[in-house]
Amino acid sequence: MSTKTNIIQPNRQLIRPCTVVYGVLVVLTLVTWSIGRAGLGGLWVSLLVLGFALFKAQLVGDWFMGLRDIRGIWRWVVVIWLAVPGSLITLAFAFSHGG
Amino acid sequence: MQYQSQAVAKPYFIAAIGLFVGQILFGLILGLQYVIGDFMFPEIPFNVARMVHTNLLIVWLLFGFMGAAYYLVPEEAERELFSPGLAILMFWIFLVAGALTILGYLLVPYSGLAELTQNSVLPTMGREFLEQPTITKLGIVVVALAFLFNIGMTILKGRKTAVSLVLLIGLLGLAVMFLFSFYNPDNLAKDKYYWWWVVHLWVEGVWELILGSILAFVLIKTTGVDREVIEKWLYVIIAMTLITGIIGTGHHYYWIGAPEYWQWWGSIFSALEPIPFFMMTVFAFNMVNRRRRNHPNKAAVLWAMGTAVMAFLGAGVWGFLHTLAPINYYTHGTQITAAHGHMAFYGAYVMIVLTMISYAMPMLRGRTAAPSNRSQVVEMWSFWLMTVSIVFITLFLTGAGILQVYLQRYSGDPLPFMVVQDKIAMFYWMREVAGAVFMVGLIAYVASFFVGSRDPEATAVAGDSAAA
Amino acid sequence: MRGILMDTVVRHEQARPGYPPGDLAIWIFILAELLVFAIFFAAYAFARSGQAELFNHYQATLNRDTALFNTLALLTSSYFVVRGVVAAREGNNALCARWLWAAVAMGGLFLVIKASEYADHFAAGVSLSSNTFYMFYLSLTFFHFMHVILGMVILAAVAVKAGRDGYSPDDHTGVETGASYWHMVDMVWLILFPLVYVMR
Amino acid sequence: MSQAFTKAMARNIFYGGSVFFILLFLALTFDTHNAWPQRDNHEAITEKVSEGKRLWEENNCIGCHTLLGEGAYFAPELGNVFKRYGGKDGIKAFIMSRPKEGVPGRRSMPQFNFSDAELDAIAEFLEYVSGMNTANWPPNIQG
Repeated sequence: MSTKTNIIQPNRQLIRPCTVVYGVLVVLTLVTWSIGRAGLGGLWVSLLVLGFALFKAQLVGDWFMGLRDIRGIWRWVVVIWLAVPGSLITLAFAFSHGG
Repeated sequence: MQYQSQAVAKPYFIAAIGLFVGQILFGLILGLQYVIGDFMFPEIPFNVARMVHTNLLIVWLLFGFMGAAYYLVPEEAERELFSPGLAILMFWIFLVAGALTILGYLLVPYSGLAELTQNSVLPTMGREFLEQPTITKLGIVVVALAFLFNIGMTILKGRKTAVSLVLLIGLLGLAVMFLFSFYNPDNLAKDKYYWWWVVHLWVEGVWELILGSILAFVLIKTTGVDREVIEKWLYVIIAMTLITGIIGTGHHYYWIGAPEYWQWWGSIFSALEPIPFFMMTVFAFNMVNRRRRNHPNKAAVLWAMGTAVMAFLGAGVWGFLHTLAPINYYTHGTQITAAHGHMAFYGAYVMIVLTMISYAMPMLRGRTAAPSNRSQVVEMWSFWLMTVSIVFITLFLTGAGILQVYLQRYSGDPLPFMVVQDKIAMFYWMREVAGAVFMVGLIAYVASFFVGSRDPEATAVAGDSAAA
Repeated sequence: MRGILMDTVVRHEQARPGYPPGDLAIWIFILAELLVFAIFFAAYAFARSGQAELFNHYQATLNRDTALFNTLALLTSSYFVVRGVVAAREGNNALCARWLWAAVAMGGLFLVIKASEYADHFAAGVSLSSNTFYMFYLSLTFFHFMHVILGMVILAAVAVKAGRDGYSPDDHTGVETGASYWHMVDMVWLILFPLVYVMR
Repeated sequence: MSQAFTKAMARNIFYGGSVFFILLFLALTFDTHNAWPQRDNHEAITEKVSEGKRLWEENNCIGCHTLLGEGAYFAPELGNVFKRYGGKDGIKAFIMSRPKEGVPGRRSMPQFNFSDAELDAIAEFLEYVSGMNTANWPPNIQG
């Protein structure tokens, strides 16, 4: 046990990538919340918020789930999934704001 | 046959086939009544013939499931059945109770039957598919409990495999959900809501577990693929079945007084119900392609493949066609529903029972693995005749349904029901012809048990892997 | 056991794995769940486009602040789970268990906050049948709410096993399986939160 | 890192997923019970209506007709027949008028020889059904 602890010791001194990702996720969440609090609306604001959301979900897939280390179809599974609700929601919002 | 007690499956299978013939006979009568309205009236009115048609279906499928369980559970548990005597006793009780009920339908006016069986004590009669007198329903519960006890004890005392456990869960669910048939409140909204707990949670829930485990059993036996692989897929498929199917019950709650969010919940989940059926098709074909041996009973493998394909078409595709609430608003309670019902019941449940009978019957009749070549040829003819006919029945009813929806529900000047029925009579005639061909197929099926029964057993085709 | 630096180098040299972390069976389940949520999200968006006024009006009645705290709770719990997986990968079961229990606690916080929100709604007489917006709001969040509970059960089971020293650097698929499911629950909320609470 | 697809995990998903969705279904059923009083027209369920429902069942009407779209598709939908026939009298008159031996070559409802009180009970049952909130189904009066 003690040798293992020694081995990973150097890593402890750096900021882990996942901690950075966590920070980004928190910041984007606060931005999204602020937009809601300011009562901003409309097509472009909504799409911006949606973009943040998709980006955040992508970060979770890549760094938390660890899909960026995978090759083949499973590497893209979250990306492909996000494209479906992402594009449909965009379409529906464009539809409601345009018409 | 590895265990003596598996032999109790034989009478169950024979009874199933006999009642199947009766079911199709009444199907032909019904089909004719659709076009010649007074056919056999007033001796056998439509409602009586329909009751016989649907109740025979349920009873013979139950006979088939029980026979399948009695055949496969000893082999899976690697021990003799807990009590073969109890199995035979229950066979006769169920057969006599079933026969008396059917005779009651045919010989006594339904209201007289209700009076005779004291329906007023605990009124449960007169609801679709649950027309049986209350006393018959109680009998079904007793038979089911004795059956479950017998099967359950065998599994408990023997080897526990995924196949037998899933089968047991399915059969247990079948018995438990049937208890809701005793709940019949005056409030029609509640009556219908819980009626579906029997009907939907049977055919789109626990019966699919039974279907999956029988299919898995036959595939293990006929393909020689590793049990571990097949059981893994069995779990995934039935997991998907229940994940989609339980909330999928909501597709029946759109227009019967239940709150309107069921239109969303029901549409979303039932739209996914084809997925487990599709997985089943992929799974079955995969296993056959990866087979380690060529089983000499080619007819059984054909039935198994047919089940996987037709269940997907009938339950999956034809179910999806009218499951979304905005579409169902127009198609609900039309011939579209009838089209789906015919192909789904045939593809999923008729075919799985015939698969099991086809696989098990040679052993039950003292052969080692397969019927003779001649017998298999006739059986495969019957497969194609029945399957192609049911496809045509489904297509004709779908055509009738589309026209009915348009004329009666969608066009600017909607016509009354009976006027529309006259206009779509052509489709009913074609359906009746397809039904007659189905009957020919069924006769061929029965004949396959007698043709070439003295011939030597079929063997796997030469040049196949040696493992056979 | 090589040094971590060596390990990193080796990993880049090796072909990357072709399957996601955890048991493949859980990924089939995750895909099914994601599909359901995707349809639900699209259904919300399209139902909204027909009744934008109504949706905007009732969206304003929701408490965006509690939703913020809930998002932070889930993000934090997901982060804890990542740390738990790292600990398991390094063979430190005790640390893994501590991270996972912390994640479960964050999930619990989410449930408490969400339940108090529901209590307010029910006190105000809001139900699934109130209107289309509330129908979607309650359906989506409650469906997700139940996923949080299921995810917590899975994480707790993994944490218990880790507490019994049940994983090793060579065999910790169970931890990755639970982690993948939990991240899915988090990820779905990341879309749900802006869609239902913010976008108008 | 192993990429196994294990039977144990597949089994856990089956059990876990089933329990999850059973609980969800029960939760929705619970809510349905709360929502029914506003929709199911239960105020109209009198003793007469109950008797009518029993007669409906004990004569197997569902064997030919649909009621709210469920049943057999041989004869017209009856969930809205009260509205289509413009009241109880139309329904009663039709049931009474059926010839005992049927109509040559055509579908015909059997003659059930109901008493007047029974006819009334059936008609009241159908009136109660027509008052249920069925989300505007059927699409038009033809059912």
